[in-house]
Amino acid sequence: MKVELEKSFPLPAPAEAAWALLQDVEAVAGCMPGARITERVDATHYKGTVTVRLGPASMAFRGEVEVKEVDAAARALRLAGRGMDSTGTSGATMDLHARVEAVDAASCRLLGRSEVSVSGKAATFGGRLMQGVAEQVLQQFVANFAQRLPAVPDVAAGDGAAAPVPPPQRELNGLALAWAMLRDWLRQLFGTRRA
Amino acid sequence: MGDMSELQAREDQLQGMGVSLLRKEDARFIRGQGSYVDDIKLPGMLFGALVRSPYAHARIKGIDKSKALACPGVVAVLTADDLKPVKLHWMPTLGGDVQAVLADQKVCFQLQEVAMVLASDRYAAADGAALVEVDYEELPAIVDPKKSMAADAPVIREDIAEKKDVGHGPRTHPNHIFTWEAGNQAAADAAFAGAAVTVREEILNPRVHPCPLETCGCVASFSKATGNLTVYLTSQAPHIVRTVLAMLSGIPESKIRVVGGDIGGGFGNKVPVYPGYVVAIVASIVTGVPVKWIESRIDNISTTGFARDYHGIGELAADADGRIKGLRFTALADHGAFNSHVSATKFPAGLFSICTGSYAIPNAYCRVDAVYTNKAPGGVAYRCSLRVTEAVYLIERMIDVLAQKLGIDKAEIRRRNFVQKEQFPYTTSLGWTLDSGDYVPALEKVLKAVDYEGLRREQAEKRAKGELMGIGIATFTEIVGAGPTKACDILGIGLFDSCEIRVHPTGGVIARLGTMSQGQGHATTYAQIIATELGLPASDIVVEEGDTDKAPYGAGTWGSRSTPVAGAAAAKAARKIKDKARQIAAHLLEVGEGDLEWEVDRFTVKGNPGQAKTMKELCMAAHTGNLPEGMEQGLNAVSYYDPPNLTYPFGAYVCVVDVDRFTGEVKVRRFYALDDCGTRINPMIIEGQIHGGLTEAFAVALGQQIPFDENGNHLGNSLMDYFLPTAVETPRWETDHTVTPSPHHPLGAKGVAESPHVGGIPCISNAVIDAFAHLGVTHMDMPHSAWRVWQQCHALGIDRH
Amino acid sequence: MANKHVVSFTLNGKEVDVAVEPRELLIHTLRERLLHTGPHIGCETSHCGACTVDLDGMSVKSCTMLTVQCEGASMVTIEGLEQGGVLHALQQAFHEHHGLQCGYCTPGMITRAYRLLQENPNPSEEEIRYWISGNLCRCTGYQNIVKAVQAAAQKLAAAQPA
Amino acid sequence: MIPSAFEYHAPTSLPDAIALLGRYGDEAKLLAGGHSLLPMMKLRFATPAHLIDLGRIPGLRGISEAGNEIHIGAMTTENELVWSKLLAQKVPLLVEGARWIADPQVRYRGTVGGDISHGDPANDHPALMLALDASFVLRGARGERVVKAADFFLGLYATELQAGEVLTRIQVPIPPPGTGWAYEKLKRKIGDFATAAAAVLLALDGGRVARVSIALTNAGATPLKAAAAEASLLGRALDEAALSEAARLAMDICDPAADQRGDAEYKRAMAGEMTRRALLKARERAA
Repeated sequence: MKVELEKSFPLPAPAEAAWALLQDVEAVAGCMPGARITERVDATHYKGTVTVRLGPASMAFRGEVEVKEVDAAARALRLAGRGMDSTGTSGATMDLHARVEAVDAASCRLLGRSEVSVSGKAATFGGRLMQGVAEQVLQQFVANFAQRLPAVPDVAAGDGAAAPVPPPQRELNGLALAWAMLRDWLRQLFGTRRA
Repeated sequence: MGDMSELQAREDQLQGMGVSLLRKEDARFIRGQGSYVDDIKLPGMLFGALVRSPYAHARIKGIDKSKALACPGVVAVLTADDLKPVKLHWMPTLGGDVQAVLADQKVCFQLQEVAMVLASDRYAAADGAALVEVDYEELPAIVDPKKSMAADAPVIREDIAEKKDVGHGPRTHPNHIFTWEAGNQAAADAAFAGAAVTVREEILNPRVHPCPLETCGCVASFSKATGNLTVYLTSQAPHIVRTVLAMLSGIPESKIRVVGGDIGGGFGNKVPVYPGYVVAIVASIVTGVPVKWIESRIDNISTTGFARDYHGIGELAADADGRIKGLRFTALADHGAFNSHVSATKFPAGLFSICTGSYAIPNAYCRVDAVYTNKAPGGVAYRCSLRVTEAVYLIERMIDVLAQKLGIDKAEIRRRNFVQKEQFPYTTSLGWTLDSGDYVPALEKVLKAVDYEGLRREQAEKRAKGELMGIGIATFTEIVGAGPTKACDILGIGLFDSCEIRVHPTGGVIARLGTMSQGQGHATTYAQIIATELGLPASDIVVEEGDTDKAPYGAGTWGSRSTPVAGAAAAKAARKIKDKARQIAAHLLEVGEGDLEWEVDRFTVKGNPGQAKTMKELCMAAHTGNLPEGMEQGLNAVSYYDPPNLTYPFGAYVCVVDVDRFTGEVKVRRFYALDDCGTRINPMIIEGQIHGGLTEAFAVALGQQIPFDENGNHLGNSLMDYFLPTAVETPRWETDHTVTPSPHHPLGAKGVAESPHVGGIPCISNAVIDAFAHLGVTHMDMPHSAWRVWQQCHALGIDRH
Repeated sequence: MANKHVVSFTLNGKEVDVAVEPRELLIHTLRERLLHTGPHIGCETSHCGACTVDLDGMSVKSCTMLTVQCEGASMVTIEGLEQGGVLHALQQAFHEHHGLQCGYCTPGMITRAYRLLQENPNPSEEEIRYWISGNLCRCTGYQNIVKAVQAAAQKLAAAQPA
Repeated sequence: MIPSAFEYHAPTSLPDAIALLGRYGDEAKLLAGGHSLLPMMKLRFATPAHLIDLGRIPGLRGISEAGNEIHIGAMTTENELVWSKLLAQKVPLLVEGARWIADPQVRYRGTVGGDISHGDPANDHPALMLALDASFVLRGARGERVVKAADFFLGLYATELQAGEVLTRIQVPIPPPGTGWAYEKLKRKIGDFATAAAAVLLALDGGRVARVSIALTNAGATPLKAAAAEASLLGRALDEAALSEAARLAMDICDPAADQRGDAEYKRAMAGEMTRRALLKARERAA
């Protein structure tokens, strides 16, 4: 069961600042709803957990994240993650391409392309929910990411020096979903989404 | 005539063959006192829960049991490494392959068995199973059998990658299992070359599951003191299972006892030997206490005994009048990750070559290529003899396709091609000798009953109004009752069956057979056979099956073989007893045996009916000293019956459907089923079997399918998605019959329970497709769910208002 | 395990107490603690109805019910339908009309029909099919089950003092 | 299919239940009929540490008339809706809807409140309540608030119900006499969720649509109110053109998730078809 998403979001910050934050894997993970880095294996390998909540249901995935590529010139990076849920009945992999594109001195765009695929119970019973969930995860990721931007101390912090593990972000939960969904829903009402 | 009515009274008292005797087995079931495997509770019994793979194809890099072992109530965790020392991590399959009992270094299908957690109860076992940590490295999976033999296809079975042959001839690819063919290809090709008309269609029998209401399971109990192993398990073939267990474990077969108990439906799902059974048995041997393993519904649909997954191509060649001159059927068979489908050794594609059906087809050729995929193993016969549904579906669909191409009525084209009554026994161009049949009257009776002409007129009117109404016909011939040992064996064991009868002094009878009822009513049907043969009332005849310590060896109940094979054995054993009784009667009446004649329940002296010995009297006499010179006491006999041929029941079905072109919903308005299973032993039970078989046909034709995504993930393996119709969806069935006895069966009986499934599926499909015939549609694949049928309507643009 | 609750209810007229974990499902309590193995487990997702029991006048799927929810309840299972050695009209009718084959769905089916006939003593075929649609049968195709329920309804009606 | 362990609480008053919710927060789940939650727990998708059973709280069950509204206790079961004479008379749409929920056994246990607060767009009551313009009474530590169905469903399993709040009552305005109604539901079999379903209330005036309400089940992340379709019908006769336009506008707002019931295209088409059929049936029933 595979879901591919390609989205781009405006960010109220200079491209360099966004790019710096983007390279801080702990911080980036911190922006993932319900995700946190638990261990830094080396400069490009990390261990972490992701908890996805959907109404009464929740799944906790444990796994590894690898920084596949960092292209400073293009302000692009590629992250790959794989994990297994706490009951050993579902697996998940994620392949994320992210790029920061300058708009003007004070703002930029974050372009993300992600491919999430799940196996096992999550695919069998959660399959029909995946698209929706993935979109919400991404939207909330960006919201958190934007939130964090002003808080970036300085570009140096992003160069891979052992940054303190950030506090776990609030999980993807009903309320957060609600806002995003409400947005989609309104958009639907105005009929702008029909291709 | 008083004498006649007195004879009739005696006849009635026997409740023998031909009577709709109420079932003996009901008494416990209606009280909730059946004894199914999960009802069994033994002292100190542990419960086993299987840890299964979330991936369809992956390497196992490590298994960490520590957390599970720390879980309260957990006693042990078994993995392939624990089974290796006793060489039980792999097991032979009934298809000539081997199958991993617990995944050995890699998993080849989703939910494959990886470990078993043993705990004090099922709750602790479930907790433990959730705590076993398995490190997987996911591998690319093959789900589509058409991609299985691609040059760059990943090798699914590394364990046999080098093997040139896995029991059924040369392999051409690591994912290739076998290629099997029958008939004369050159002759068939020639018939096509010279034919006035030819038709070709790709026809899928999708992967489905028999899904009996009771899942599979077992309780294994090994006594370290005696070395005896007792296994209560859900098996349609307990004796075969005992033999497999002996081969596997090295325990003498005499020390293994397999007990079938009551089985909550089988339909083919309970023929194979499953990893869960074997691990539970090993666990009991290791721990010395009883171990219970019960499969969940999701695991049942996902991992045990699927059926079909036959990707067929049908071709017919005919003259301008629609007389078939040639047939070419091929199929790509998806056997999943292990070839564990149940087949007679010489027939890896089962009885697929019955695909010439009820028709006289001079030239035919068929071929089946079987491949491995990353899907569950199985390929069982779902309420049919192996691959007969696939074969009959092909021919019954293709003859409709031919009729459409030629513009000949679908009943008429069948009339033109039927094997005629006087041609029986008829040997088909694919080598089967049809024992008996009388197809024309059967079809005409059905067409008259449903007013076929009237239906076609109504259909024409509806079409004129843009409404979709379909009329489906199926005139099928089945092949059941495997089977002659010269042709059929499993693991070298011939497919005979057996019956042992003991008659007690007061006329009570106990009969034990090698078959295994799963709801077919054997205790009643066999008793009726013996009652008629012995002249003793069915009410005093007890039938036992399924306990290998008690019953004589038999191949079990599947492929409608119970009445054709074990039923014959019962008659044969009874006749041996009757012959001895005749000698005793002659001795007591001081006449020659030739002076006696049989009259319902007694031997009378010809010309002097007053002089007689009833069977009841002879039962007592057989236990006295007053016997013919040199005769031993007792009235016991055992018979092992090796049928000279299979039996070929047939039927004529008509189905009428209305299709909602806006939603795609199909409503079966009427279904009329005429079955001919030869001599009818218990009409009530036969009708019940036909209702059930038709309902399973309805489920397969309109909704059943096991769907996967491209990575081999199950997409519908619970009863939320897997279609088991309720009383609301299920149509009302009309049944009818003709009687054309089998010439070679001692009672003239054939099998029946599978005909309605085998014949019902193409009949319903034919009806659905017939609803679109006037729009040029020649075929639509099953299942005809609303969604799929709507797609057809949408493509034709007839779903618009 | 710790955290056990003592639950009391009446089962086929008898008072019973069981000490169970909160998560214990009613079907397991009935089958494994109270040895009432009439109700069966068929699907575990509340689709098949093999586990149907009668609880406070409702047909419920005991695989989707916690035993702790049953405090003070009054329960009837298939084992409770035979009274004083006399089969319930439904049990008799299922036998006489061949309304069962493998017998696995039978206890749930009969227990469900038992409640149906108390709510609607004279159901039509349509009503029977609709109101037993929470019980799956793989063997009979329902036709004889419907017959059996209708026959039992008539028998029960006839038994009522006019 | 065994749930993981949890603590069980059976409060006998609403305040106690709310207090427990407050105490255990995220760790707690409310148990009503259990036919949505228990299967999720048996699959171990839901693993609450605390289960708060609402079954022992008096006053959460029952159907009554209050002025121009029908009040339904959140713990009222589906079969109670099916059998309610009052509903049959005042809000027959709910009876028709409840009749096609799940199966008889599930309807004995399944509650209207559970069906609504689960936030699953595949459930039937959300769309039914949307069509009826019902309101939900939510009770929390800070007291009671009333939320319109139109404002309640926010997304997939996401509702306005805040942590610590309990849905206690549903308030359904009684449609004026003569209002036609219909719930048209396409499903694969008894016990299944809708492939698509449409709930319609319809009032005619001289053969023209005076008032109409259309809501769709399982056609998106939430139940959908087909506002544009409704608007298109006002003042018009229900002729083929009107029906087609309404169906098309209803389809426009659908964003169904593909599953074994069908792909998005089919489900969207069925939402249109169910809308059309519900409108026609409602017309037959309108005075």
